[in-house]
Amino acid sequence: MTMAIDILSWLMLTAGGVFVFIGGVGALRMPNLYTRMHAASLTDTMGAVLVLGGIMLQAGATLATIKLAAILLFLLLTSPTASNALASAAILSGLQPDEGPIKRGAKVE
Amino acid sequence: MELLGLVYYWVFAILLMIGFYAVIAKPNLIKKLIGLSIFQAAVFLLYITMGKVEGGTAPIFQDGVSLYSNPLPQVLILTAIVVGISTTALGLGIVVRIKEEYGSIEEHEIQERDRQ
Amino acid sequence: MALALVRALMGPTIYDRLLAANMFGTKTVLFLSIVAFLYGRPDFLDLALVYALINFIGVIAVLEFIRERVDHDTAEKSAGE
Amino acid sequence: MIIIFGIFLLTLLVITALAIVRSESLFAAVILTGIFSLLMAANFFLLDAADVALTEAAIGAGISTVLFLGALALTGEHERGGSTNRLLALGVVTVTTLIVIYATFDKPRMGDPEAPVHQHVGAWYLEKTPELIDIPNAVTAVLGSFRGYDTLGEVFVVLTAGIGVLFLLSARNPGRPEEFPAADELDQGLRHYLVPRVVGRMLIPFIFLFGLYVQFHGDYGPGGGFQAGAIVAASVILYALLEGEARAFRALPMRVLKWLVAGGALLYGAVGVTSMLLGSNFLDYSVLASDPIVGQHIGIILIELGVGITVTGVLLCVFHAFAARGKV
Repeated sequence: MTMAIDILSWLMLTAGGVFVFIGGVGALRMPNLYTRMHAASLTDTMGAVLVLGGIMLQAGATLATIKLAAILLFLLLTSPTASNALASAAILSGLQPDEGPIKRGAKVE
Repeated sequence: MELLGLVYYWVFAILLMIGFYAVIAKPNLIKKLIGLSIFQAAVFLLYITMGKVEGGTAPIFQDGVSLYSNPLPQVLILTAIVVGISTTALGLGIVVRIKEEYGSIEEHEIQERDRQ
Repeated sequence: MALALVRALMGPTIYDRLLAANMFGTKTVLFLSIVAFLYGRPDFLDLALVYALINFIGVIAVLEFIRERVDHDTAEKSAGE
Repeated sequence: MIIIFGIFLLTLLVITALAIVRSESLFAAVILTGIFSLLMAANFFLLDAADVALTEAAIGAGISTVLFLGALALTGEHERGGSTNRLLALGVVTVTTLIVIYATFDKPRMGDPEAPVHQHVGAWYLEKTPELIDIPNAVTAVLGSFRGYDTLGEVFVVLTAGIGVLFLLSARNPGRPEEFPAADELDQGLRHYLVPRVVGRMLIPFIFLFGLYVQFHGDYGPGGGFQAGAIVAASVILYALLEGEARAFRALPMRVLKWLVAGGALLYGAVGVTSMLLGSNFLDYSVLASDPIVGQHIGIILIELGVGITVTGVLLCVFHAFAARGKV
C-alpha cells in the first residue's frame, strides 16, 4: 500500500514537473502576449495541483497536508486572478489581442 | 569541494558590486535606490551564509535534532530587512520631493538647475 | 523556472516580464514546498503560504498603476483638446 | 543536492541583478526586483534561515513592489541614459570586486562548524534558549529577549523612517478622507474589475488572519512581529488597491494609523519600563511573572506585538502617503 502511494506520488511529482516545463517552453515560444499567458497560466495551475498533490500523498494525514491543501486552494484562487488582472492591464494599455504574431523584440507600447 | 564552499561569497561580491555600479554610474535617482537595495540584499546574503552550519537545520528546536544553524546573523538580518524597506521608503519620499521641486530625477539635470 | 526567467529578460513588453514574475511566484511556492520536504521540516510550509498570498498583491498593484496612468493620459488628452 | 539548488539559484540571482541594472525602463526594473526578491528568499530558505525568508517574502514580493510603483507613478518611469563616467565606474567596480573576492579566500568554508562566528555568543544563545526562555524558535528568543535592546533600536529606526516619510510627503496634503468627494469614491480603486475584486475580497480576511497567526505563532515556528506587521499591512494595502483609498481610510483612519505607529513603539518601551519598575533591568522580562520563564514568555509576546503594530502602522502610513500624493 505504501509502495503504491509512493509510486503514485512520484508519478504526480514528475508529471507536475513536466507540466511546469511545458509551461516554460510555451511562455518562451508562443507568438504574442495573450497566447503566452494562456500557456503559462494553464500549465502552472495543472503543475501546481500535481506537485502539491504529490507532496500531500508523501506527507500523509498530518497538519502538513492541511497546510498544503490551503496553499493549493490559495494558488488556485490567486493564480488565475492574477492572470486576469494582467490581461486587463495589458488590454487597458492598448495591446491588442488579435494583432497576429508580433515580431520578436518589437516594442509594443 | 573546498572552492565550492566559497561560491556564495563570490556571488555576494558580484552582487555587491552590481549594486554599487548602479549607485555610482546610473544618473537616475530611482535606479540608484534600486541599486542600493541590491547592495543591501548582497550583505544580507553574506550574513546568512556565515550563519549556516553544515548539516544543521533552521534554529527552531525540534525533537531529535541537535545541530542548528547560528540564529544570531538571522536575527540581525531579519530586522535589517524591515529597516531596509523603511529607509528605502524614506529615500523614495525624498526622490518624490526632488521631482516636485526640480522637475527631474536625473542627477545631471538637477546639478544644472542648482548651478543656475 | 529558468525558462520563465529567460522570458522575463527578453520579453518584448513589460507584460511579458510581469507574466514571468507571476509564473516565478508560483514556481517559488512549489520549489519551497519541495525543499521543505527534502529538509524534513514540514512546519516551514508557512513560508510557501505567504508567497501564495503575497505575490498576488504585486500583480494587483501593477493593474492599479496602469489604470491610474491610463486615466492620467486620457485626462491630459481631453485637457489638451 | 542542496548545493546544486543553491548554485542554480545564485546564478539566476546574478543574471537578474544584471538585468535590473541594465534595463532602461524603470517599470521593468521594479518587476525584476520582485523576481530578485523571490530568488533571494528561496536562497535564504536553503541556508536554513526560515524566519529571514519569511520576512523577505512578506516585504520584498508585495510591499516593496507597491512602494516603488507608487513612487514611479509620481516621477515617471523611463530613465534618460547618458551616465557620465561609465568607464571609470566600471573600473572602480572591477577593482573592488577583485579585492573582495581575494578577501574571501581567507574566509572559512561555508557551513564550517569551526568558523569563528559559531564560537561565541551564537552557540551560547542556542545552548541557553531552552533553559532560560524555553520556546522552540531560537530566532524569536534572541530577537525578543537576549538582544531586546537591538530590536528596540530597530523599531525606533522604522518609526523614525515612517515619521520622515510623513513629514516629506504630507507637507501640503495631509491625506484626510474628507478631501475625497463622495461621488468620486465609486471610481476609485479597481471597482470595475470584477474578478480581481471578488477574489481579492475573499482573500483579504485570510491574509489578515494569517498575519495574526504569524504574529502569535512566532514563538513556535517561523514568524514574529516584523513578518506579521508586513503581512497585515499587505492585506490592508490590498483592500486599498481594490476598493480605493477613501474606503480604506474609512476602515482604518489616518488618526488610528498614527496611534498605531506610536503605540507599538510605546508598548515595547513600556514593557521595558515595567520590568524596571518591578526592580530589574530594562527589558528583563523575568520579573513580569512569578516564574521567570513565564515572565519571559509574556515579555516576548508583548514586545512582538509592539513590533508588529509599529511595522503595520509605518508601512501603511508610507503607502498612504505615496498614494495620496498621486491624487493631487
